[in-house]
Amino acid sequence: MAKVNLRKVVKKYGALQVVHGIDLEIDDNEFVVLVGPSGCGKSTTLRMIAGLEAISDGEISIGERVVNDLPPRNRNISMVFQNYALYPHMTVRENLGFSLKIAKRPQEEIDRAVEAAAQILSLSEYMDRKPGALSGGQRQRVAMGRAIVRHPDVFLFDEPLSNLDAKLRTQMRTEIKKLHQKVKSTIVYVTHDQVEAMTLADRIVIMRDGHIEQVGTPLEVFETPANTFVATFIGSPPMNLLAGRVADGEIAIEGGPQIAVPDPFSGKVVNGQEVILGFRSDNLMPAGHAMPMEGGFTEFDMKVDLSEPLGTETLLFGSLAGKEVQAKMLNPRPVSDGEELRFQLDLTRCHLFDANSQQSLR
Amino acid sequence: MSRFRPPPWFVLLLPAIIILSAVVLIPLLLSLYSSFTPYRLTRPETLYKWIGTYNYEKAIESAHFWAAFGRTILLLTIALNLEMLMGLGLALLVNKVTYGQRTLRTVMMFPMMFSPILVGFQFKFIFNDNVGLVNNALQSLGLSNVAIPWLVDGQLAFFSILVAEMWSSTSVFAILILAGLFAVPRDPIEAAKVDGCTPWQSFRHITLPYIMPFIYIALAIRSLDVARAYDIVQIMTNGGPARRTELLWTLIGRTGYVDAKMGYANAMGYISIFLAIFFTIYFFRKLNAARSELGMAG
Amino acid sequence: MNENLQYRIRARLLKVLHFVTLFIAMAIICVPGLWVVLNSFRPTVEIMAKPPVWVPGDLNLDNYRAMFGAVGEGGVPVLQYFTNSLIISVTSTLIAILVGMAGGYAFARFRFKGKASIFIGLMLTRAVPGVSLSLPLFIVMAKTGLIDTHMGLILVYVALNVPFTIWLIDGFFRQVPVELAEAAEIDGCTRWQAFWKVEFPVARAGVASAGIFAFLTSWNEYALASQLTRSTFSKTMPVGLRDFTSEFTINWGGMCALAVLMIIPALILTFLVQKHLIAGLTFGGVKG
Amino acid sequence: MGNQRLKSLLCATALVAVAGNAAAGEFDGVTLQAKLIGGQQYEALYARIGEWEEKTGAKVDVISKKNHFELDKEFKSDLAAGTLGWCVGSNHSSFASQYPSLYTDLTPFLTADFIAEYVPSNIAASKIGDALVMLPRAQFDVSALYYLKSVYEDDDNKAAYKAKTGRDLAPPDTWDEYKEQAIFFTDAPNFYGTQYAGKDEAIVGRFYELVIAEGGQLFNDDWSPAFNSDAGKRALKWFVDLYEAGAVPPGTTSYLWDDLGQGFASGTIALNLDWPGWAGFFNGEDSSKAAGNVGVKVQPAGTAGVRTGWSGHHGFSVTESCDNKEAAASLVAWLTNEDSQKLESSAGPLPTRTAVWGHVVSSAEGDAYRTEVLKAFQAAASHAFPAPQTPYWIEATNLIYPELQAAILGDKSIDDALSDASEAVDEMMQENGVY
Repeated sequence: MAKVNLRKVVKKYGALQVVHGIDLEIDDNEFVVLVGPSGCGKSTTLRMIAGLEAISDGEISIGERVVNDLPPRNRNISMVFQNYALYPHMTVRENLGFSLKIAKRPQEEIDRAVEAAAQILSLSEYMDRKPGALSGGQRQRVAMGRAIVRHPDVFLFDEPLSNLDAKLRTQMRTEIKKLHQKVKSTIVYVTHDQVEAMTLADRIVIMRDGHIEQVGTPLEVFETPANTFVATFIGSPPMNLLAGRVADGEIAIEGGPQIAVPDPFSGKVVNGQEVILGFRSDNLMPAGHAMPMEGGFTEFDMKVDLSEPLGTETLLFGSLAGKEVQAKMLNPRPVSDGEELRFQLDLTRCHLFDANSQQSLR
Repeated sequence: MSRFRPPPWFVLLLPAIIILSAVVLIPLLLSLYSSFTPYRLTRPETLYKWIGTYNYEKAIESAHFWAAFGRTILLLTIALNLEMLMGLGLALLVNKVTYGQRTLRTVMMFPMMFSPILVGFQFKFIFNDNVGLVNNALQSLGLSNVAIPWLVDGQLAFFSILVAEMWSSTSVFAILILAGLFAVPRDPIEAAKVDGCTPWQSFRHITLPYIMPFIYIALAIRSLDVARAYDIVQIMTNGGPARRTELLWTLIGRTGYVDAKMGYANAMGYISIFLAIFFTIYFFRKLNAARSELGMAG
Repeated sequence: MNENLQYRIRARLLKVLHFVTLFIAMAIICVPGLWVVLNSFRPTVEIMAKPPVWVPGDLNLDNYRAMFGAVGEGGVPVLQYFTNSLIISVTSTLIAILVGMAGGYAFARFRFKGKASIFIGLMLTRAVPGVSLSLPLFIVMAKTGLIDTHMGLILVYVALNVPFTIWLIDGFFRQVPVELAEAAEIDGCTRWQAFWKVEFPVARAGVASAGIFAFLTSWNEYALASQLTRSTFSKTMPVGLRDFTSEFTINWGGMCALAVLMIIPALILTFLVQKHLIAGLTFGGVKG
Repeated sequence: MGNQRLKSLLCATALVAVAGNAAAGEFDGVTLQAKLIGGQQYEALYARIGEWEEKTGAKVDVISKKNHFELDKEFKSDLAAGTLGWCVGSNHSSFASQYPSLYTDLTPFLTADFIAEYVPSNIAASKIGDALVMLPRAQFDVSALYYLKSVYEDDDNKAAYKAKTGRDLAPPDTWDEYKEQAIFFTDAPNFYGTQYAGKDEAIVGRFYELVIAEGGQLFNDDWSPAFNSDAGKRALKWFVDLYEAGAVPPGTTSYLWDDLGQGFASGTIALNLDWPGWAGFFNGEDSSKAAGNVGVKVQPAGTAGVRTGWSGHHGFSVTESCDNKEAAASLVAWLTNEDSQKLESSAGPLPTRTAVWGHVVSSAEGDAYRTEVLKAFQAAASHAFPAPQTPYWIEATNLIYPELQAAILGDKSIDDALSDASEAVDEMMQENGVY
């Protein structure tokens, strides 16, 4: 149980800098998810916390202890790897007990800890098999069990679910969440899957190109994305973004409708400013198939190019100002391709970004 | 028209089987036959005189033969183990290098370019007691003021041969084990580090089991090739002095070609073939065990 | 911070230690070899001098000049030996690889009775010591007129190398999924094309490493070559080394010069194949 | 039968001319295959093969050129495989008796006069029984004593030696004196009194000549071993004492001739019993540090008053299976005739023809060193005797030398070593049906 602090942490490979001085404070027992596209430096950051990569500059501390140069074994951490990294020549039992055996704990203690972990993860019937004889999900559980056994200060997860099929992934996600509740420990979790991030995290850290773009609770990052990158990365389908210019309290979408500047942004724009209007498909709905709009909204016509019925709702693909735009239809009825519908855009839930900095204008 | 059509695997193996029979099996049968005759190179007619197991009995009763036999096993055991350890060390050292590794690997294989016979001459001169490199160096550095008889003293001669043999063959181990190290996945090693292993512990518990198959492959290959040491020993000491470094191969070579007693030499040769076969099968077994340990059998 | 400093210092020290150990190891590997190279440029008096001459005072090409010189001036038909060695090693390596590829493919792709025993049996043919083989082999070769020909030695070296080649290549073909060839066949290849165009390229590294081992074995082999060659027509370089030994003397300087000539092509080849070599051994080795 | 005899008679008469001076076009279209000893010092002579080819119209095809040990191995393989299509082979008196069936008797192809031109003892050593199986070339080997002059001219040495023994310091004339001086000169590890070849046939040869010098014999007349005698023990003790006293380099038991030659040439060995072939090398500025400092003397004598003199010579032989023995014999005669021997001995080796000896001695006039060498070796040659002429000589040496080494290195006592060796040789001779 410990805090993890990253201060101005830099990672360079020769001349190539992959992590650009990030700052991050992770609280005791907090479940933090690092998320971002591949190559954003999230795994590197995790591996620096683990001590598997040396840091080039800055400082990392676990608990109150600076661990910059400490080897992994002295950091009291556990890690679950993407490929599980089970020891192929050891049985499940040996895999689970390995770290305790290395620490020269008495055998009974090892047995007890291993049994306990096996209980938690329902591994008891596979204890004498070797990893080669286990299924993907079972291996995943062994990998997690191995991490639990040590009672570490911090759990590190490096994309642990990416090798599982969709169904198993959902199931394991729940188990990890439960696990966190049971073992109450600091967890740093890396994934490129924003759904995983949203469902698991206490706080999400969104990274791009070695920088932290935004840190916040899942709802914060969803509802108030700091910039267009976060806006498109979090949430599915991604936020619609349309470029426009502010003119007299309205945003003129080039070759599209004029849309009033949404309330939260009204004092924050000046005439002639290049902006980007962002809204999620949940907030653009055909009239008659929409949620009741409480605040201001605007209406315009749009041709539907393609529709994807999902059952309770239908995803509609149209285009505005030459850009593809996604909308949702509640209580769906069949829509034929090319049909023109009247859409309502909920202005209270719109986002506005500066076109130059891409930062939110909120 | 029911013509026999051999299965495809047989057709594919046929060239190998034919060439090995022609070059190894037939000559071997010939020498097996001659081991039951008093065959003498200089008197071809002796090839047709059957004397049963006389040569074998003579070999089995010969103290010199068993001394050479024991010494050969001793040399093999020590050499193979030391070469394995040194090769392992070398591979680990090279594996850690990140820049210029390709060159280092080539350098590491340098001794493999040396024909064993050349290695023999080379170390014969290096260990020469009077003008040899080693004694010269020791004397020039003031570490010794006597001419150490490297190739004469029983233990030293054995040691010198061992050094030459190791110099020429450690590379084979190193390159095979290095290949093994390349094949070790990174994850389990990192997992071990995180699990609290010291570098030695992660080597001992993770890396080593992974490269064990490679080590056995190297041992098997080398045990197949050990007779190559014949050239080295023959040039360096030829079994002498006073039979102190006599190995099976030098004994057989001298009996067969210098004394011309081919029948007797072949009988001893057959006994030594069993030795080679034993070593080989032993390492193959170990190899398979190490593989199934990692779940790689089949 | 103190703890960190301690570990940082330890890491530095380990790095230095690694460098020093590596340097010493490489020195041990190189010195005896480079000593040969150095000696090839020195006159025998200086090599054999007592007290030793540590700083070479007289480096020259005399040994090389003599080696390439005419008969009677210490000349050795070294170009002829070189050509022989090259023809024999290259041809035998190529054939060994072809035969080994067929055999390896058979072991990797087909199931048949007694597979394991056949495999071990093939391997064991290599365990036969050259000494026990050389005379009967000589007799067989003499009876078939293969003595003192390139062909004779090529056959012997093919046999010597086939077991190991089969082993490595077998391991390699196992790495190539069966589906690959099947996919190629569905794409319109014949069985043969599927092999050459799909499976072979994937296994190329294995072939390369088997090749380099086979080449080095043939290039350096002495015991059998000395028995099966007679004249300059077929003598290989290791046998040629013996030209520098006569009843009473060893021309060590000259021997070193020839040795250098032997080492260089092998070294170049190894360097070129280096990358494949490691990959080849890696995959060839583990599974199988 | 009569026809056969007539034919050889005809050949013999034809060869009267051939022997010295081959007749033109005599062997047109004949190709002879030859296996010759290779090595720098033997090569010069082979240039004369071309001349013979021109004269006779025959062609010589050298199918193998190796050093003698390799050649020996090859001959044995040939006998085994029956690959005996070749005609002319290099031979050596110490090896010749191993292959009694390989080479033909040359007597029918040569005139008695021609044979008489060779040194008689060399001809005797070239025979197996009555068959003349080889003609000696100008490569006669017997050892004489090489020594460093400076060691004997050194005043400190002289005084110290006098004080120690009461005798004047001079190159030794007996083996006991030799041993004494060798121990006296030694200053290990930089300077040794002497050295000896310590393995293979070489040490047995040395032992053999010392046994003779001590008044003993290596073999009895029936070829049973005779060296386990007082003479044999004294002979072996000479080796053992030198080694124990550290008067020889400690590696001496692994030395062969090249090590000895290099050792003496390095100027760190005072006394060295060695072959004539080295004379030039030892005194060559390029090859030897002892150059200008080399003295040569007839080899010392043993307690029986007999000088050592184990000798051997190279020669050429004609195979029994040769299709064209006349041509082959002509070639062999050509390669060992007066001109050939003059050519070959001009580079240093000793001739085996009486006339050439005279020629060599007279041509060395004015060259003090060369004259000293020749005088010493002429004296040495007069005490020469060949290696025991049994086909089992080499095999016997392989049984004897490890025992000699064992005694020298202290693994066994002299008595044990000799009795073990004797027993092994006895068993080997019986097994081979010698007696």
